[in-house]
Amino acid sequence: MSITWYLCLSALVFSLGAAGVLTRRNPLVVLLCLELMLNAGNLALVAFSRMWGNGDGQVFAIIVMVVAACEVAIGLGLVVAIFRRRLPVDVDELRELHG
Amino acid sequence: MSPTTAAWLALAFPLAGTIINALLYRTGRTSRLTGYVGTAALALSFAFAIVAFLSLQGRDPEHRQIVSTLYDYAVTGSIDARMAILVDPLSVLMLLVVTGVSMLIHLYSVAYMGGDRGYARFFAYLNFFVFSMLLLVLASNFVLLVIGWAFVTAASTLLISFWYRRQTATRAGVKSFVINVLGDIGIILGTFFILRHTGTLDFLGTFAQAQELGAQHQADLTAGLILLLVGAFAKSAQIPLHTWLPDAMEGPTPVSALIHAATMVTAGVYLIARMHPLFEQSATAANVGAIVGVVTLLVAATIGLVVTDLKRIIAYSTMSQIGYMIMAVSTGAYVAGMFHLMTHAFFKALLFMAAGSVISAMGGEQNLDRMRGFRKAMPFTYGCFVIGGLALAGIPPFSGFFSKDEILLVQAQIGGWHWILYVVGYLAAFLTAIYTWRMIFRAFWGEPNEQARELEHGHLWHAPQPTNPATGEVEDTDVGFPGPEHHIAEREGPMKLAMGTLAFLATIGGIVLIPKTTTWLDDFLEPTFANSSVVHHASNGKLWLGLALGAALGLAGIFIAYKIWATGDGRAALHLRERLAGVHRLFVNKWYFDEIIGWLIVRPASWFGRFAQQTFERIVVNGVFVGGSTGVVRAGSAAVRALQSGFLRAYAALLLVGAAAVILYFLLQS
Amino acid sequence: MSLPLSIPLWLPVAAAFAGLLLPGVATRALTILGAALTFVWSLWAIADFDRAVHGLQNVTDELWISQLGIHYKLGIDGLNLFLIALTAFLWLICAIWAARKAWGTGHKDKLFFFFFALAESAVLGALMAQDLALFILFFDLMLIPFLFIGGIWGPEGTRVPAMLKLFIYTLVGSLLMLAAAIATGVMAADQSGGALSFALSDLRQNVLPKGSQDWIFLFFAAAFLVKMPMFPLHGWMPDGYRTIPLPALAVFSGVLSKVAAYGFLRIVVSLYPDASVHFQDLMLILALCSILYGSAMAFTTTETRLILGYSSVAQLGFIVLGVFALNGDGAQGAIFQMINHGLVVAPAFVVVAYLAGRAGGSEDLRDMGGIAFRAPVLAALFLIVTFATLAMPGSANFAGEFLILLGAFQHSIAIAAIASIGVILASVYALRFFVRAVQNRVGPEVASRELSLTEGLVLVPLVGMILFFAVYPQLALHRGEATITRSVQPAAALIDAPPATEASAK
Amino acid sequence: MLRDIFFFLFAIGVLSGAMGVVVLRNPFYAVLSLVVHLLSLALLFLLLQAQFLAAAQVIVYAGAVIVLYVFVVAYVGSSVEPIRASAGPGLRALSVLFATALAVELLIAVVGSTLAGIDGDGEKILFGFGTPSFIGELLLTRFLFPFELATILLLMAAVGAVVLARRRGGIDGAGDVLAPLQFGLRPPPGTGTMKEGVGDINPTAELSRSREQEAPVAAVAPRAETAQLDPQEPSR
Amino acid sequence: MPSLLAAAHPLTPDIGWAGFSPILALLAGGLVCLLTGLLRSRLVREQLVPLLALATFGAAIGLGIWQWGEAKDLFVAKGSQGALRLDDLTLMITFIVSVAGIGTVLLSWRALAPREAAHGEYYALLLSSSAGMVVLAAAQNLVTLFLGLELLSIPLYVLCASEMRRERSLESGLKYLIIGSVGSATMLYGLAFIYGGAGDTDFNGIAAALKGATAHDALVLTGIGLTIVGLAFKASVAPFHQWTPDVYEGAPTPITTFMAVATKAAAFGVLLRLMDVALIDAQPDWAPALATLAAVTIIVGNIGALTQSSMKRLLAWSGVAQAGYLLAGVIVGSKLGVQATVFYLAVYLLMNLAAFAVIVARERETGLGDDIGALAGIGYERPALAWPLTLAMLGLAGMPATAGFIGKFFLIEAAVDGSYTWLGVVIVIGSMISLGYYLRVVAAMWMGGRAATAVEPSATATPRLAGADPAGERAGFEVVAVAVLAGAATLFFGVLPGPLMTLAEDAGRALGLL
Repeated sequence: MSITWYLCLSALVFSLGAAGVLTRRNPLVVLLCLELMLNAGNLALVAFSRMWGNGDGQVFAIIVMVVAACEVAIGLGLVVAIFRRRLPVDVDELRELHG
Repeated sequence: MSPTTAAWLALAFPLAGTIINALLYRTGRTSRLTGYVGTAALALSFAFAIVAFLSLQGRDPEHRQIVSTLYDYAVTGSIDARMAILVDPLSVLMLLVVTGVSMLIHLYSVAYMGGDRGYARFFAYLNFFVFSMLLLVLASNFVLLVIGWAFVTAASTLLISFWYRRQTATRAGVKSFVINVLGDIGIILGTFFILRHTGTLDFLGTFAQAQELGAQHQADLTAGLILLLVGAFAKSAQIPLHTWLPDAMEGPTPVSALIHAATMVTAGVYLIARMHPLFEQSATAANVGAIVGVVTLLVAATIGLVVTDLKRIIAYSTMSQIGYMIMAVSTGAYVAGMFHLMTHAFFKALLFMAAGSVISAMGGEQNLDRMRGFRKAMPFTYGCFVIGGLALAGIPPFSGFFSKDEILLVQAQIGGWHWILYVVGYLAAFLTAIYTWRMIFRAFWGEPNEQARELEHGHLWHAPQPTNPATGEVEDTDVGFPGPEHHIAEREGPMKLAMGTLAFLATIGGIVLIPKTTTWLDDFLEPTFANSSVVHHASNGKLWLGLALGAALGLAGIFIAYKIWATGDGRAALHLRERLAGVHRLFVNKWYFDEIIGWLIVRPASWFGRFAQQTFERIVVNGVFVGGSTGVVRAGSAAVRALQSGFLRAYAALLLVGAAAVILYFLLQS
Repeated sequence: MSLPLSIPLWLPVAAAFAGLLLPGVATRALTILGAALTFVWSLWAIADFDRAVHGLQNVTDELWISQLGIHYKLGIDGLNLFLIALTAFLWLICAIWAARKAWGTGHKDKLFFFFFALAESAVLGALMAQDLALFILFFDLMLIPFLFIGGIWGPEGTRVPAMLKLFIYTLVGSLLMLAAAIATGVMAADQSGGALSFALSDLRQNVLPKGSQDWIFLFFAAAFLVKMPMFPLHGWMPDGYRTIPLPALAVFSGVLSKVAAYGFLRIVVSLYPDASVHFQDLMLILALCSILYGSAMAFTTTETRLILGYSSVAQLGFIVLGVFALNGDGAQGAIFQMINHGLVVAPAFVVVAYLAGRAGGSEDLRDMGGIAFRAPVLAALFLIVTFATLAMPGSANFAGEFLILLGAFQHSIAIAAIASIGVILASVYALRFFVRAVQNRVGPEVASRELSLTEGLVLVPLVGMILFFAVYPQLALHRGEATITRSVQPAAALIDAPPATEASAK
Repeated sequence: MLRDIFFFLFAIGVLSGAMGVVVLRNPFYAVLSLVVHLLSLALLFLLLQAQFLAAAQVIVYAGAVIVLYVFVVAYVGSSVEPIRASAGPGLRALSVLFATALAVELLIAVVGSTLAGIDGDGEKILFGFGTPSFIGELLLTRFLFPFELATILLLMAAVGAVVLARRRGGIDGAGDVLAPLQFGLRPPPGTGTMKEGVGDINPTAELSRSREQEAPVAAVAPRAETAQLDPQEPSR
Repeated sequence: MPSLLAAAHPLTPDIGWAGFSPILALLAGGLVCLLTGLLRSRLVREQLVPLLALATFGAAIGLGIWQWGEAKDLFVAKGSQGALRLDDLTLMITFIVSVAGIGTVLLSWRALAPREAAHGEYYALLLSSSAGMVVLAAAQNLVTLFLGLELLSIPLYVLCASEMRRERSLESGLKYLIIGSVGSATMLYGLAFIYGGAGDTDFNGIAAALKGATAHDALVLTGIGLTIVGLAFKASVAPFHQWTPDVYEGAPTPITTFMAVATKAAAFGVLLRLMDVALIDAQPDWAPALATLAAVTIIVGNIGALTQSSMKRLLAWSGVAQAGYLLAGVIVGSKLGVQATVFYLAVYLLMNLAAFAVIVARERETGLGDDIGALAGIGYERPALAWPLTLAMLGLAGMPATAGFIGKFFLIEAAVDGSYTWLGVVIVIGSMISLGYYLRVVAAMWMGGRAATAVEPSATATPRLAGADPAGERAGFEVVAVAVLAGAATLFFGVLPGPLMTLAEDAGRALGLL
């Protein structure tokens, strides 16, 4: 199976994640979609790592996982804080700031 | 004393008078101090003019053209304008005429303006005018000439709108100024045409190259001279730039006498005479001058026949007479032109002074229709008027007789189409006699009117409420007007003295150049016109024919006037008016020049102003340039803000669209 | 031996700044003192000016920002000598004028004088600068104080939009000029292979290729034409003129617009001769439009400030005409006319202020009239100003206009002829102003008062200066001749001898 | 050959998991769908010789992170996203279009690439590629700094999460009036009780009901700010 | 002992502690603050912790000065370039970030946000974010770059939301997080592609690999594109700028200050290093794209700012526009460009610090928040605030005699020098538009009628907990000091830019460009 296939798969996942961010209104789900985008990146990294036969990509992917975890932590923290403030948990309702 | 020193001093005194009078503006209403200061300045100036004359006479004929430079005025690049005067017979003649006549008019004004609240101002202006006129006359280069030219315009404007609370006066002032600025432009542009090839602004330097100029740059020379003529026409009220002169009669009568009759308006004549070396190189330009002159003299005479404002009649007459002079100097009859200039200064100033006296007696009223029978009430004035009238009508042996015939004689001499000028000149002379005497008969003959009767009983008539004769508007008496205090020659020594002197001069002025008898003027001016290529030798036959014709036509004119107005109560004129209604309308409306100029120039200009103010400024300058650009920016701003909707997902969408666009670009690059 | 130029340059603002820190009326006194010392210096500079030296004199040249190639280079030559003196003179007089009024309380009052003096230093800097970047810096800087002056002390309500309009509009041009200037410096350095330098003397060594010159020229023209202002880029002018207080407006109109015209000669024509020749006709036509349009507007408006404003548009049209005649006569006339117009328009604004003071505060022509009788001295002084404004022969303005028209005439007879219509129109609006302001019937609210002594203190020196130059214009013409002629020389040479390529192309 | 089959199998898992995340309305299901995605991805990693990564993926992601998600979903309430078009641009179709365009572009980039190794199965690799020791050595040598920095990042994320999710605000200013603690009483709604967690109580509905009675008690009325800020709200 | 250790572990990378010290100081300072914040004493928490943070920033600057002029790779392991690069560019960014940090600490001193978030945590996050910025600027490895970016962002997400009782603060945090994560993910994807193309994550390796045809490979270029998008996002380049106004407005003002200047500096630091070192051979490909983005950014930023009445929003839009100006320095890929960018970043820091300090002061003094109305009439009431803000606005508009003029001059010069004259023209067009809003602020201060303090604070003040900072107080000494110092520096460097210019020159030389 050539690397191209992996990359194509990764591209599809990335786009799916992007579509999710654009269409979903629940911040939790938006965060999930962001995970998808990061995972697409991971897949590409690992595929390239395999392609070049060096470990940089894999290490990069590990770091990305860490980052993803951090983003999730903060994101969920925010969601909780928003929920606590009794604000709607909906990205479309949060538009006090505009213009 | 050298002639130039004397000329500088003659120039300096009026200026000193101006300054002193300006500083004396606070002198009381009854003080005639400033009047005498002004007159004294002119007297001194006249004295030095005589000194200059004598001193010049004392020199060799070859050395009678002297330039004296005070300092560099603007010597840079391709111009060399110096503060320098040219003293030669021509300028000295003008110096004498101007200072002499001015002195008398100053004297006249001392009394005539006695009641005016702007007395000091008047004399300051008047002195300034003389200074300017002398500057014009003495200028040794084009720049100084233009400066003097413009200064007299300014002085004239100030004096026309002397009673500046009258809107008619200020309007007339502006009109005269603007038309004369047009003349200035003409001279400036004309100068450029000449300067372009000569490389100097100096008169003598230019004249020295006149031959080459005519030979090599005929077109430029002609263009330049015609532009100079525009200046001359504007200043000398020649058609079509004459319309300011009748309006200028808004000024006090001494002003009309000095500026608009005797001196300033003849500047155009002087200019052409001064430029004769150039005009002789360009027949076209000279012909233009001659034709305009002749047209003016006829048209002005016809208008003079029908106008009823006393001063305006004299003003049109002035135009007409200057037409003679312009015609003369344009056809090479320099001496004749200058001769007529001089005699005209005498008799026309006299006429204006006399008219001023009558107007005073009328309480400021200038309408001829209202005047009647002042003969007994104002014998001195009447006498002066008659002398002036005889001179103007060209009755021998009064001065006008000789000078006018001299001009027309030259036309006959040249022959060809100049015969037309000759004929028209005599026709106009005939008309001149008619309208001049129409004035005299109507104002002085017949049953005395209310004002005249009152004067006969020993006191001057005053209007219960002074009004502006032109509009009927009630006067604003603050700044003075021919107002509560009028002064007539019969009661004022200075006026009498001035008028008497002028009457004398008007009578005997012709003595300087009587055909076959005296050639004083010819001899005197000889050095200036020495290089003139145009030399006229009149045959005896033409000479006598002309003299006889002139006298006959003058007398005929007077006779007709007598028949109609002195004995016939003007009914014949009314009859004629009905018969020739169209012609009369044309004359009364001054050949519609004001209207034509209004249509051609004033209206488009004011339309353009209104268009700019109301439309262009708003729509283009503020609309397109300011509003347009800010509008675009504002619209953009609104769009950007609309995009900034606050919806997170929209932001993400734009981000991805941007990303997609960037990728697309890079894909295309690969 | 002469004073470093930096001293007179910074003296005004330094003095005013010291005044800002001191209590009480010190600001006024120090501002006037600073302006006075600068003026005295400028007189001495005129006396000291060596006509034999053709280049710059009294040069200060230091590398200011070496990385950007910007020099702190100042110098005097015939081009700017009298403009500097004019600036110093007008500022001194207007500072005295301003000192007669209260400009608010406490800090606010002092601020006025600070801004006023800052403007003087900036203008002097723009005139003295011999480095392109430095020129632009000062050119933009000089507008800032006026933004504040108009914005703070203008009429309530309209002042902010008006000043913003003025500022932005004029800076639009300036900023384009900035880009063009930088391009000039960089391209010149590329061409010569040498170090980057914005010093004008260095830039002059490398004439840019024709194509680059063209757009650079247009950008510079945009800056200068707006600042002057020239038709049709004068949209900011009416609002701006209505807003800026008169003492500041007098110097604004008298000097700032001249700096732009001066920029044409100092920079554009000498650095971009090819483009100047290329766009000569465009500029001349714009100049003609300005003359005619400005005059037409001036004789139809009744706002006295705007009469002067539009007359300035027309006058600046003449100046541009002189500059772009691209010959010595025109350029010299232009420079001389800059001085004259400054000397004329400043007293005109003084007169406007005095007239408005007598017409119940109204600056509208319709509310004026008839004061000449009770205020003859004022009227007489105004008359002199009027005659100078309309460039009556005998005034220095005439000498300037004569040279300009002569320059234009040498280029094209038609253009000179059309331009001369402007002279006629000038007489119309100037006289109309005079007649309606001091003659005719007395206006409804008018209280005629003679010029007071303190009022005279401001107006008389200005009129005196007009008369002086009327009698002896040679003073300025003589000193400027060599440098001014040289500044247009490259362009003039191009006109006289068209490039061979063009000739062969035909 | 076998690898190809596995690839397609796992790829289907990855895609369907991803699709599920994007499409499923209930956040809880979306989370579960993500698990499928992540596990499939881990298997793909195995195919790519990234054993350690695969393991980490399963443990860190499918384990820890997902648990976190589940907790929060449970806490916030797994309300089904409303069907109605959102108040926003609501251009769902447009979003899909954008995403499709993006996908097409990326695919073109991948397919159009002429890189040497991209069409192969990859370089020959040494034994031990992708093993923990291989990764570990890299992390301690070449990537020592990123490795260390990651710890800081995690620490800061933890701190941040604490700051955000902490029950009480950090304010201890003197001027504040704190709401009296309500021992033994029903905790205020929306504060994450178990009842809410399992969905017995709809906190949003609860909120609106309890707002009136709470307002005088709480130091600050919720959402009061909007009401009070409005007058000064700059006109936009 | 170190020698022994090194001998024992030949693979241990050469860390280069001296060069690492500024970053280390920031990281360690963050931990110290975090731990100190756990102490109970209020005095310690509210006074000592900020002091510690100040000391940390001070130490970072001090260490940076110590290391000035050095150029070395850090964490060099066998066969790799090293994760970080310490050179004058890094240090310049360190200075900028640290000065911004000091300003932020001072502005936060009596603000609400640290109290809400707890002081220890607040300053620890601030310091670690600063460390992330320096790492980002120093990164010469894709992994380090990504981590630096995240270390920068994640604390900022929290800090933005730190005034949790304010809905807008939370909203800004969430928006920043989500959009930021999209940006991060996009960039990650791009980095992955670059790695895929080059087979290496070190910048040198990438530069070496991307020669010839590889540089034009679709995959690589797509990677570059996606990376540009990610970095452009951080630098608020249009059309990836939309978070900026919302987040700036919603975040606590001191944090906005920090984001406005420090984030931008870091983002441009990495842009310079990545584009002008690693991807320099692809410059003909990416430069036009970036130039187009820059032009769009300048226009969009400026017209977006035009009608704003919130000062923070206005400055956010202005920041967008300024990012466009700054891009010019990156695009040309020359030494001059780097210098111009660095110089402008420093100048931008000063101007924005002054502006935000005044906003903070007025937020506390009036009840109007960051509305432009809060500035009305302060010209006469509070000249110490009005002058700095005036100078800042004039400087941002590029008026002469302020450092902004020199900075803009420098940028345009760089653009023209790099044959991007048209971009220089766009910069000036943008500046023209920008006058429309900068001057409005100046007008509000000096040319309005009534002073804002006339508004009765109690009547309209935002409730203390719900709104921003407590209103009606006289702003603290430190806020005014920040404003005055930054304003004075704006003026000073406008007249005598020499010192700053020298720094920028050294920094520009660091990348080894022509």
